[in-house]
Amino acid sequence: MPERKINNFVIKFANVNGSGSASANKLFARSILRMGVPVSARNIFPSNIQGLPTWYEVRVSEKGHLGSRGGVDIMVAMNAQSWNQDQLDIESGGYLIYDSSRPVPASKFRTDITVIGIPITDICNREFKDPRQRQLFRNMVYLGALSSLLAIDIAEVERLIQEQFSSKEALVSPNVQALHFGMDYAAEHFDCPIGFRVKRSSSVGSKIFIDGNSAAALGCVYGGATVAAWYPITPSSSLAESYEKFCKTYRHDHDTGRNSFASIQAEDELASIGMVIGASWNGARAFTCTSGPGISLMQEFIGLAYFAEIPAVIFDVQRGGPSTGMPTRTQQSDILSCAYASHGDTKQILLIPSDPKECFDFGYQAFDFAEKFQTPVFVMSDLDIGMNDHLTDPLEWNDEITYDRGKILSKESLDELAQFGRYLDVDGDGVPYRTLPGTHPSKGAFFTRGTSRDRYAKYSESGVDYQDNMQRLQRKFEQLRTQLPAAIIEEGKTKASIGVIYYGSTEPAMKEALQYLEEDGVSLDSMRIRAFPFGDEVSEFIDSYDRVFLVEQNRDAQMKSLLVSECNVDPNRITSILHYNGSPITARFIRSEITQSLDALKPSRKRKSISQKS
Amino acid sequence: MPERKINNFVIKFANVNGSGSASANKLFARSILRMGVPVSARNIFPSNIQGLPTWYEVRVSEKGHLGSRGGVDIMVAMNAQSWNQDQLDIESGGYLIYDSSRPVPASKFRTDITVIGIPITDICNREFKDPRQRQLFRNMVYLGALSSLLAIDIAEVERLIQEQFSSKEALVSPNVQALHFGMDYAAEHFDCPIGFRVKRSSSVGSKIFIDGNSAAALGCVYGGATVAAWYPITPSSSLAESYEKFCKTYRHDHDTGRNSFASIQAEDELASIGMVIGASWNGARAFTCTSGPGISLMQEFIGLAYFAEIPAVIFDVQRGGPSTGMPTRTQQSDILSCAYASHGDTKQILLIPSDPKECFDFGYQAFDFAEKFQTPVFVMSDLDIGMNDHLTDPLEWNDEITYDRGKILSKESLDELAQFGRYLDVDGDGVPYRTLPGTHPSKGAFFTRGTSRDRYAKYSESGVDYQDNMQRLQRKFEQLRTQLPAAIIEEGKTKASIGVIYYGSTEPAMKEALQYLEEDGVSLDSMRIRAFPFGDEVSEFIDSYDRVFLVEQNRDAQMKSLLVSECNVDPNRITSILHYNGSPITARFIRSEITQSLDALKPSRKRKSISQKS
Amino acid sequence: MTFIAKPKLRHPELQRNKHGFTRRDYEGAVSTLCAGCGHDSISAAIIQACYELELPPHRVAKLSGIGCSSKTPTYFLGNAHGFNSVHGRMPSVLTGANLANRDLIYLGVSGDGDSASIGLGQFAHILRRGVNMVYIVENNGVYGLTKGQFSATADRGSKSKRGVENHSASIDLVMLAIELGATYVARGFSGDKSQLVPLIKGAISHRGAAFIDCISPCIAFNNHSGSTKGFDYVREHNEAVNFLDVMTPRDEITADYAPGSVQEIKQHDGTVLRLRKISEDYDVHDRVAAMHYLQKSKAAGDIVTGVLHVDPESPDLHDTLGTVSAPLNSLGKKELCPGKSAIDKFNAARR
Amino acid sequence: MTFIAKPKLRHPELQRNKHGFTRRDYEGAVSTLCAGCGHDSISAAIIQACYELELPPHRVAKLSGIGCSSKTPTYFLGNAHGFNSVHGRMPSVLTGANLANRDLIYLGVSGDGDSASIGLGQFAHILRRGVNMVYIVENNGVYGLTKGQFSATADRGSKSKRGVENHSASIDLVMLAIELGATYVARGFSGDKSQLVPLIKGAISHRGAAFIDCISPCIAFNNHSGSTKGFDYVREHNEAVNFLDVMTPRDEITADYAPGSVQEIKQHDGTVLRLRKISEDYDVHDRVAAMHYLQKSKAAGDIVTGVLHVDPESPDLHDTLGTVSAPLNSLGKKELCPGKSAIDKFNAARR
Ligand SMILES: Cc1ncc(C[n+]2csc(CCOP(=O)(O)OP(=O)(O)O)c2C)c(N)n1
Ligand SMILES: Cc1ncc(C[n+]2csc(CCOP(=O)(O)OP(=O)(O)O)c2C)c(N)n1
Ligand code: SF4
Ligand code: SF4
Ligand SMILES: [Mg+2]
Ligand SMILES: [Mg+2]
Repeated sequence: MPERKINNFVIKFANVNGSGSASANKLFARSILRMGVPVSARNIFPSNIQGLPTWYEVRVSEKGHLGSRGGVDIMVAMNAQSWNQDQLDIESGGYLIYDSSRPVPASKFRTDITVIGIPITDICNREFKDPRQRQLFRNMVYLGALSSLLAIDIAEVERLIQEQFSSKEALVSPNVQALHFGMDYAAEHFDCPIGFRVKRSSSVGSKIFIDGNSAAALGCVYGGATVAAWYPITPSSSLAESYEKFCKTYRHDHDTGRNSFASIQAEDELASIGMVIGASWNGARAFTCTSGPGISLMQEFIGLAYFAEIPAVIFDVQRGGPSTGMPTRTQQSDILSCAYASHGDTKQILLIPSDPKECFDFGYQAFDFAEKFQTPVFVMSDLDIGMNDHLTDPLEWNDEITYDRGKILSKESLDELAQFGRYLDVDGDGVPYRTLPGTHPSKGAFFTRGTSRDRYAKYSESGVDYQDNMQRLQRKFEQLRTQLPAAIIEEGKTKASIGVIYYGSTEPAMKEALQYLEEDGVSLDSMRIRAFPFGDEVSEFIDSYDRVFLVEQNRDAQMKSLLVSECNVDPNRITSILHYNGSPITARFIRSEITQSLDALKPSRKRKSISQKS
Repeated sequence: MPERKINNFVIKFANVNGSGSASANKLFARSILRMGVPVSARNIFPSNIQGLPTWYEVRVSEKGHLGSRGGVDIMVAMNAQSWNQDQLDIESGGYLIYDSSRPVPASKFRTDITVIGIPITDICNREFKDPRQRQLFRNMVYLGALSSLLAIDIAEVERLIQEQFSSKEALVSPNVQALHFGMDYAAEHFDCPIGFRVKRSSSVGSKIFIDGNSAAALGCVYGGATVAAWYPITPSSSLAESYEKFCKTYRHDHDTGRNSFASIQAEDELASIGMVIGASWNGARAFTCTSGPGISLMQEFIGLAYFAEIPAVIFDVQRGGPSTGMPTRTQQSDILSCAYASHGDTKQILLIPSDPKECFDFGYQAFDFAEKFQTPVFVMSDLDIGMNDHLTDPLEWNDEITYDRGKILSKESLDELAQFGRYLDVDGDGVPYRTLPGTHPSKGAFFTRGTSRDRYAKYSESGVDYQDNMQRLQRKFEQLRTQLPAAIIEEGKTKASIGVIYYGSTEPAMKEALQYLEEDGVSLDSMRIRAFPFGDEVSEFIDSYDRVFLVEQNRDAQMKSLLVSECNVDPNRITSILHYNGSPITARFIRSEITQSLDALKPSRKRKSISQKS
Repeated sequence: MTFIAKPKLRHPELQRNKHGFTRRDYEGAVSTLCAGCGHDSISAAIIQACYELELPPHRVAKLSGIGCSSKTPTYFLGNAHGFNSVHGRMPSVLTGANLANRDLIYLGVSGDGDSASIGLGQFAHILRRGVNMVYIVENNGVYGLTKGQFSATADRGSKSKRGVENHSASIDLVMLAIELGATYVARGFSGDKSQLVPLIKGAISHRGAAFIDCISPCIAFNNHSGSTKGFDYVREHNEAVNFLDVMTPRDEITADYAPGSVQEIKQHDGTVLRLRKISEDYDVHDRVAAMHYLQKSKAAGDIVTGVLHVDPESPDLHDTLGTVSAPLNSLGKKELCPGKSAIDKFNAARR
Repeated sequence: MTFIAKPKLRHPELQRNKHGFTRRDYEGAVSTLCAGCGHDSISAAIIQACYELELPPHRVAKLSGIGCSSKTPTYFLGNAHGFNSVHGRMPSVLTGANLANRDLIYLGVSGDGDSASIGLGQFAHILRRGVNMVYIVENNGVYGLTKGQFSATADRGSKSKRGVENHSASIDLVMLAIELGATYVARGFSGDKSQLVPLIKGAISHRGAAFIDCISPCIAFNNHSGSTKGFDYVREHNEAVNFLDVMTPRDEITADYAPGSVQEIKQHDGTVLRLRKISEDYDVHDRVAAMHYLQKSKAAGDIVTGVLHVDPESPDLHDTLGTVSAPLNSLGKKELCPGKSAIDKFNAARR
């Protein structure tokens, strides 16, 4: 049996949503992790509550390739609706595992795959009385069967069940029972383990398994956010819900019953960003989380925050656009509408995490940036990072970290001050001083407004005052860009003349692709952009290569637009690799696009819309 | 007396807003026009209803230079609040005309200008009883005085008064009386005419004097718009109000008392664009008009219209941004937020008129484009064009013009059709066929949605369907760009190696600047962009010059961003000339910036934010 | 959800109405909602109402926002154009559509999240403008599609599935609708089709802004004890004030009732709403008294259902705008364009 | 507008209150509104109310939207922070500010365009959440700043300055406020300062969502005959239901009234609202009865003013959220950050 089938395969569970499969599938992934083998797991779900097809894809990869791979080695086909397509998706030589309770004629099966039937429904009907149990335990039965088939240590699964139901002890034993029914059936009827299998390893190390939204939410807790205002929208709701959950653990005083946080489900996105702005203006750290449609609705308020210089932290968990688009699919297509959010001349800070760990880091750092620079900060996550569990470095916190509240004048400093001017550029860095309401009986009060004003925050229609202010804002952005997380540059094995730029959730696929390309003899240096406005390293990187690829998960090469107009880069030097069908980008795709492009590309001056690849 | 003072000067009226000066000042401008001498007039008004300073600036220019010139030759200082600054604004050798009823010590006057005092209040108090008349007729008195001082034919003024009060006959004679009091006083006390003066000419020709908003509104009437939905906002309200006014003339059946239009003052901008989309979906030609803050609020709906392919016409009468910004000042700073409006991958059509005539033309053409291409169309006007009266070519309409309703299937065509697919690319141009609700009992019905779908408009979460649709949209935009109004290219007198690009209300200042530069020995070819996405001529123009200037009225060089990312142009080849203090750009500014730049500019690769001029 | 498609063959004996349509012609695609969702019953009631009224299905325009409720227009009247717009903004889209063609029947479907939270402003303004339409809120007190958060119609003190209590005052859409000027206001319950179908028929036959608040339990997230929008709770607290019969002009009016127990309201199109009173002191004409009754009942914990207010005489938006009787979308250049001669005059006046 | 700045010198005998402030310390910048604008009288009443209550001016936060009315916070309490936000969205900004620091006094000022059109949703939701604040709508029935278009509070049938009639149903903010759960609701008239000042004082002393609808004629665009928001019209139709005295804990309670003619309401902070009844059958406690009275009066063409509803016992938003008593914006890393040990545990649970 080829070594490459051990700890190296993709298994996909095809279920009906609302049928309780999610927790069983997650148990599956975690049991492999417990055996020390890296996995990545992705939920592919419909915009629906119950009855439509949903999939859970687990990639097992000893080497730690955690991007979506593409293709399926083992399909656990539990949904009649998607049966045909599911079977087609299996790579030749793969396995189909299905519920054989109802006989399926042999002609209905592909012949280039191995078919494994487990009479799951029959087993459940035989062993359980309660109809709900009969339904629910089907998932445990296939999980049991898989442990036999794939050589998963059943003890790990049992331990996980025990941990999961620690508060509902009674549920443990029937679940374990169901597990064993499946395990035993498979062991008896098939040659176990099959070709693909799991072997204990130590590749997971100290890594943790967590979704980006939870990690970002914990970042907000650690970053000292006390006010959350949000409106439900996929795929961002779980960020707010996790924040509330964590706050109930970490911010609830059990003696007094009081909370040191306030989370408000607002009436819509306009209200949620308004609340964030109000709270931040009044000195609390506040955030909202949303997705594309919410970003569109927040545009007016974001312009106010930019112009009146009010901190605000906005998590944009991107999904497929435009409009309602593909609400349960992933994309990186809000780059432009966030970077230049709102009418008039505006520019916004973007932080772009690539995994849950960075969601946590940027989660807490965003509040420092927002307060230090007195401006909105977007954390540009996406559905792939946000809603899927990823194997990621453990979250890190150092108790020396302090909150940088920026230039806020206390009562004492106001007492000493001759004259306070809200929009004076005292330090020459474009960042003015602010005061919080209620601080001082006679000094420091000012009027915040979205209209033009002078340096003392007094309403002014003078073109001179207006321009003075707009230029200070420009200075502020010019200096802050070097203080944001710098792009991460990695060099290929051999001196490369080609560079590749990418960002966000593309990282695991990109890293894997770089490795393949290296194997193909193509060495590339890479740069992962982590923030906008860009630091100097970004244009320097581009300048250093004959040819630069830019990999994005959107149709219109939005990051390229930002790069060429902000870094004065000749767009002809950048070749876009664009993936935007809503599924996470894969190493296979990147490798093949880059390979093809290197074969064919000559420097040309065609219109972007033609020269773009998809 | 130097010839250059005849039919060539700038006069500015400093008034208090709400004091009724506007109509007298407009009479002044029109009387000069009636003498055949070109004028341009600009209202500089505060965001306030009564009591604050307001100015009316009239440029008299035999040569037809109609941009703002900068500087003032004659100041009619009727406002004590702004007196000091007003006097300072007069160019050396100029004139100050003021109300001398209250004595002003000689020390308060500049010595390098000529001061002319008219005891306006005294005259009014002496001649009129009614306090309101005493107040109102002050404006007529200075108008009378000016006719003497500037040699304006009083008969023209009288005729205009007669026309204006044709329905309120009783008002004519006191107005004319007041006029004569002023005229006589000036004639008696001063050496009339003074240096600056008006001389009958024939330079006006067939031109008309009209504001862009009225012209655009008439365009909507001619273009067959039947539904208007809008929300009041400066400087766009008068567009909607003019549309209603014109419709009451042209679309009201006096016999039945019925209207063939519907204009709704919506509850906000989200509702107004929603109504436009609903009406357009249902086959009416519909529009809204707004300004920056409204554009921000409409983002979500605009994305829906782009993605679901629903026509919509949006007039953006731009004002100073960001946020509430400078609501009564002009800017071209919504370019990016319109061109890429909404989250996700989107692209929008922009039409950019440069004067009222083009507001009319693009006003009616916008409906053809919107229906032909089934997508939103923005008409990017601005406060300067929209709210000021401009001397412009007469509006033209040809009765042969028909409405291009685009690909709408009738009941008959549906009867013949085997299968209707809303998003099928039948013609290969990316533009699908649509049907209107209620057309056919059994064929052609479909579900419009903002989510992904297949070619038959059926909900689909398939990445293949999604991508197919997004690529068709891309094809649609690729082909439509050559059908929009092409950029207008004009060549300098001598073969030029330098090009200059500009758009919108910059035109008169640009044309004047080109003439001066030509006189300075600098010949430039120019291109005025009139639409986005750009036609091929735009990149061809840029390619043809060693150096290209791009003149914009915003801080962030927004059109340059569009150009470099959409035309694959090296940004280093384009030098931005940026004016953004809220006042209209002047020829003086452009000339000096270009001159300085030509002296200093070397091709360099600096960051945009540094290299930009302001 | 049943994913097996319904058989395509028509039963030969399916009855046809005057337009030649069978009941099946009023149906739509197969629902993808949760099995047992209240919303599906409302779709069925809409189908039934349109069938009974013998409407030509393609003359209906179905519009909605976003949510499980807003998905339902796909599941009825498959031959009618539908528009699933954006969250909370159906009213403006419907208003625009109505302006473009006054001759279609407009059916707006929305959810409580869609109408009472993000869409409250548009909800209010479409009613006060008197847009001729039927506006149904499928009210389950939660956000179904985003998985069970409280909506603004959740009652104060009611509990979520996870046991969290709602503290904000609840929004009563019926009270708001009457206050804001809707001219036909009713409340129904998806669990009572016999009441709901006539309420919908009455709304369709009404000219003006007709609003129906239809309590529609969410099986997945709001049907537990502690909820005040679950099937059991609503059944227990349901207090119908009247029973409606809708008689179109061609129906024969037969039944005989004791004087005073029946109120007959003639609608603009000749349809007669016959209200058999259940609660003696409820008068649907008297807006002020009706609101008072509703407030008292609400304070007492009752969920009042039935026709709650009707004013059959109010002008609709087209009346107040004075628009021509032909649909605006049917007018062409001939009717709309003032032509060259007018522009010449126009120019002349601006010299 | 008077552009001559007020003399800067303080009159030596200006009385100082317990915080050492004179009346002048409650003033703001010179108004730029039209001379005679109703809004200026409301600013004066706010100044008077804050002065009489002896509030430390800097402990007030003034928030507004966009419009002439929304400009006014510049014209009072110059030592307080102000926030002129965006059109119609003051309520969300105020809610956020209130969450950040529960210890300040929040004063939201808005217009009828700002609150009844674009801002209706936010208006509704801030009230139903019970945010502790005073929310004043300076209601003139028009859009002043954009030059006189009808607003949604313009009465049906009223005429614009140019003679155009309004056809849409008007929005009655007081009715909505009570319906939506505001716990202190009043209506005043900018032309009656003696009534307005105590209404504002009562609102400030109330804990919870206090709303005042203040009719405030627009001199420039809505003070003609045909308007129902002009000075003359309002004076003629004004029907006060009670007269309010606000007695802070240190005021001595002296006057003696006939039993039944006076209602005393103890507010959360110890302040007593003494309502001298003008209309016998008006009970501010009985929400349902109050609404009924208001509806009847409105139908009769009366503009009811006075304190219209008070519930002094309701929890405010911080109560329902159970937030700590210290302002959230005063908490630092010590109180907020779970620290390294917690994260180590957190990581361990995710392996
Ligand atoms: C602008 C925007 N915000 C949020 C969402 C996410 N969203 C989809 S449906 C929904 C709530 C729907 O609730 P409701 O209207 O009550 O419908 P139900 O599902 O309960 O029938 C939300 C918040 C969205 N689609 N668009
Ligand atoms: C988003 C947005 N739309 C429109 C405007 C223009 N605008 C400014 S004030 C105003 C109306 C204000 O009316 P109201 O609130 O009644 O205040 P008033 O001036 O009558 O006191 C409008 C529509 C704006 N500033 N922002
Ligand atoms: S989640 Fe609730 S509202 Fe949505 S379909 Fe299921 S039962 Fe219906
Ligand atoms: S326009 Fe009206 S509301 Fe505005 S300041 Fe003048 S009088 Fe007041
Ligand atoms: Mg709901
Ligand atoms: Mg107003």
